Amino acid sequence: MEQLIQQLVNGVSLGSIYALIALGYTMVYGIINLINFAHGDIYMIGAYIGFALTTFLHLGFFPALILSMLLTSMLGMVIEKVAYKPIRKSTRIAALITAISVSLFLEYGMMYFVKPETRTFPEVLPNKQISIFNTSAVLDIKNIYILVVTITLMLILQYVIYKTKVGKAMRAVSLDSDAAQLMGIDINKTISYTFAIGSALAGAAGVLVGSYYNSINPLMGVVPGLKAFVAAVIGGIGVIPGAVLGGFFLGFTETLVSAFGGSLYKDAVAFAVLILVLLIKPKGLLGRNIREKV
Amino acid sequence: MKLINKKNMLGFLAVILTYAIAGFLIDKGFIDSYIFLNIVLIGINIILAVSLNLITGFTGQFSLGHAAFMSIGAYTSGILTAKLGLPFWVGILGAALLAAVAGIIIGIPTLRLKGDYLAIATLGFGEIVKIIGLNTDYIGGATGLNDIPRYTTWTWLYFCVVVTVLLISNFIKSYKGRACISIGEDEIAAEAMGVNTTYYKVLAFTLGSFFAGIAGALYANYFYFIKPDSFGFMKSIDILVIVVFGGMASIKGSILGAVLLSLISLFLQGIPELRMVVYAVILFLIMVYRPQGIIGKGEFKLFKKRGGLNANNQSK
Amino acid sequence: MLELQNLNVFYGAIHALRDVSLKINEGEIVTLIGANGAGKTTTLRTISGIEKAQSGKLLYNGKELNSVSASEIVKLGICHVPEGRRVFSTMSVFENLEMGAYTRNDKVQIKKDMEHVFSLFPRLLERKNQMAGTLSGGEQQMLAIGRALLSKPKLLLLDEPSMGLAPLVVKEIFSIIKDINKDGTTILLVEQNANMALQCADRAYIIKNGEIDMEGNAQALLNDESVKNAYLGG
Amino acid sequence: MPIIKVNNLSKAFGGVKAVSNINMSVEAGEIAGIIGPNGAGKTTFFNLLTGIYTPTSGEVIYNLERKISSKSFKPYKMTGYGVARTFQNIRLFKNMSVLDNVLIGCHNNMSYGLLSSLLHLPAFRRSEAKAYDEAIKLLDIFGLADKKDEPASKLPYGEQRKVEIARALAAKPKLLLLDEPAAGMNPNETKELTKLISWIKDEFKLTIILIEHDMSLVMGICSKIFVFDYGNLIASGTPTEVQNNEQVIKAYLGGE
Repeated sequence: MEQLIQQLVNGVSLGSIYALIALGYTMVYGIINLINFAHGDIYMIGAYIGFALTTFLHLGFFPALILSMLLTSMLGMVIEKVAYKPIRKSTRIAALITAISVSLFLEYGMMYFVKPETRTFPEVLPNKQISIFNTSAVLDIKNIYILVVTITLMLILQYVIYKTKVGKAMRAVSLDSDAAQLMGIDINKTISYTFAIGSALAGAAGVLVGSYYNSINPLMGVVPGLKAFVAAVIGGIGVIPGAVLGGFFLGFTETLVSAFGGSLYKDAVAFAVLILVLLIKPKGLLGRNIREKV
Repeated sequence: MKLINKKNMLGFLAVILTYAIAGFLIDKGFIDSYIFLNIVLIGINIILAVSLNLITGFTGQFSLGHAAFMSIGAYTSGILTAKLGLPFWVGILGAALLAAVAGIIIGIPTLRLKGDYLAIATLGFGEIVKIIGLNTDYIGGATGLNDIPRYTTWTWLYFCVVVTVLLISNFIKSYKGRACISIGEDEIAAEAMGVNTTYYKVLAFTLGSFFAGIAGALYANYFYFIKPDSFGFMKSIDILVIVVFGGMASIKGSILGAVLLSLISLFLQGIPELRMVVYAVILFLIMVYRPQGIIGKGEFKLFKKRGGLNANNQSK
Repeated sequence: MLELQNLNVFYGAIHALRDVSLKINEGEIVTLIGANGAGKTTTLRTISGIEKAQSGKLLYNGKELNSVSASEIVKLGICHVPEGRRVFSTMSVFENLEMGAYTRNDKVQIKKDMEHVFSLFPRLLERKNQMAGTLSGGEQQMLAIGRALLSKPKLLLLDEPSMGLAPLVVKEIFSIIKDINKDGTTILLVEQNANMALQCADRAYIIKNGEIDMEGNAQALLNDESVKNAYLGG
Repeated sequence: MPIIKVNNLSKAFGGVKAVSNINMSVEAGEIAGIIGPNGAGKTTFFNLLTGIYTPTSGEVIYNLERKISSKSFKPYKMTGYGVARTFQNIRLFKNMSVLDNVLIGCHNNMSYGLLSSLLHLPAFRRSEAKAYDEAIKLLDIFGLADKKDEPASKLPYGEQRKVEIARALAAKPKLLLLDEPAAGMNPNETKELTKLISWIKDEFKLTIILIEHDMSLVMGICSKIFVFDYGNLIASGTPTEVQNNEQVIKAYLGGE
């Protein structure tokens, strides 16, 4: 029982991280139909920026978080302009391989600059633990930070997407880019904004993970990147609430599997759940089915 | 329609001659073991690329899990030859059959999915296979399977490559192969002409996996040692890159692509720190400047413009 | 107001428009009719900047539009209501209309124009907060036109507004088109329903296999025997 | 004896009825035309006849002796039931040669095993040679034999339409469904096509149902016409009957 509660607490944090990364995946897919494999690496770079800011400039958690989000959002826009814009009209396979090449470039380019070894993230969050209901299960203050930051960011995102002009343009472009263009919406700018927002969320996730687990390395983005992507697909890729749902769903599933002694297989379970969901609902839990017109 | 004519007679002679000359050079030591190792890698990559081309290039089914079938083949042959001491031909055949069975098992449910979704499901399948490998003690878990006898000789390699290329080329020219190509071109029209698309997709998947299994066996029985990580997501991507680089739905392209990309990665070994960075840049340049591949035929279904975005019409 | 001079457009190898020339004067309703695949939609897409012409000139009030981006063209006062309506299905009716005013910043005037659109299409007001995808075909067409009106177009391009609609609804839409024209908006109407289009228009062009086949006064074409046979169903 | 019978057929998409309560039948050897404004449900109706959509209610029956009902329809089974079709927006296999396109039409009439496919055994050669001859014969009829090795996408529009019809005929259907065969053709091509359609009907002993906008084609060769509007069948009968039907004039010809 205590084990279970503990794992649920961990599940919330893990789910938050997945959800934040998954949001970026989903937004980018929604707008340009591209599986942006480099997204997990933006998260990694976000963590490194956070690391540099806190270690060398001795910034606190929040300034580091915000600066890191700013820088990753710029990185996201640059990647879109340099790498994805030239292939926007090409085929799915070419686009996918391009995304993978960007991912490799970021991973190994970063490795060249910061060296492959794991770095220790400074303790920027208060290290305090609270016992839950007088059991041995503990709630780390960090868990609360993660949850609060995640929820705040999601609320802001919700506001941006549904209430602002830019957000509405993003939705319009992802629903029907041709029609959006006819309304005078500048598609290139809108896509840039989408990358910026998605990348900022990934950057935030990077800083959160760095300060939670205290260790970062240049390949740290690969597995969470894939998992967040799985989460986005489970929720219904291109659907924003789907990414959040998928992220938490995957976070809980993984921690529960670990709780019942299957930690070695937890990654396999994530993928098995993915395949299962796709078989039952081919467009994800909240995705809409669109039939090809004959 | 004749089996033997002038053209394939010449081809036949060329195949025999290449085999004899290379065999002679290896025997006499003109081709040293380092060069031979690279020849083995090229051969294996040809089999993998041609077999994936059947699935992705011809039949239009986007797979990101081809390395998983290779790994099933590698472990099967490894177990059969190392643990059970059986001869190599049993290892190869077992590897191919088991990989084919895996192809059917994963094919039947997932082939209902299309495009990116299928790609993701096959990626997931590949990861599952890898994780199971990592956690199975009988085959060495994460440390891998050791002491596999080195049976892969020039003869075996050459034979397997030729058989793979020949059989898949033949298949493509049969009515079953035509049905597969028609699915890749237009699934709805193919169905309307009486093609049972599910059956042919599974068939292509199974055949492709069969040959990937053979590639796995050759790999295991050349390198003594295999571990699950060698057959991960990146390996699947490497194979896909060869297919796209060579040209979708072109067998010649896959062969050429396998040779060229193997050579590129050979040269990149000279700059170990920046190897992957340069590789990434090369990939990117290929995708931007030659997305149809070396021998590209034109717009295939997976080569179709992506959904509804006409954005960069306006960018000059 | 708008002039196309020897416009050529290709889709890959397909020569979709061949030396198309046409003219629209301020205040007119001009219709472009022709069979499926004749190049009607391509003509509109080229005017609104989604397709680019390989050769020829596209002049709007004397200004060349060939290299102007689609979003700039909207700002210049040309708005295109696409074939098949293309409303943003999971956005509300109100949000769809807001998207129409995307290029504008004059909030007060937008509000007034919004009210004007609601007065033209009272049914949209009733369904203001409904998802656009749940509207009927006719309502979606009204929304698509209303959305375009909110960009304050001087020239409105309409692509098959009658498509898939019941005769009564078609009548309603066409009478609104006439009203919009009376309010001072010039209209280029692409239609397959040649009869309806010719009755509503001042002048007409007939396009066939990417070439302008005939042009003239709409009433005259309506009575032309060859046009009757080919497009009016004999 | 009717070759096809449609009973109370309806299809709804998310509550919107695209086709509602259609009752009709077509006699063997007839050419029937379906007309109606864009979006009247004609193509949806074709998709119901070919198993692409399953009916919301009602059924379609082919071959009244064997009673093949729409309950057992699957798109890939239709050629086996003797029904082949073309598509409104031409769905050829673009990168395949003209010949290969037609050979795909022969798909159902070919059978040899996987081993023959892989090793090109005698069964392969026999079956392929036979199919090749049939395909060439069809291409000859359409005057396309000299273009057999060209990729289908390289052909002009009118010829692509013909290849699509040849491909459908290769499946040896009894009932041929043509979805706007004259779309995008000029009047001369249409005239030629009209002749061709009635010729192949006799030559191949077919029943043909076609959707068409071009009145000259429909009125010229159809013995029976069905008029769709807003998902309903509003009239049916001979060309003259339909042309004089008040309701039809109102709905289809735009009304006065």
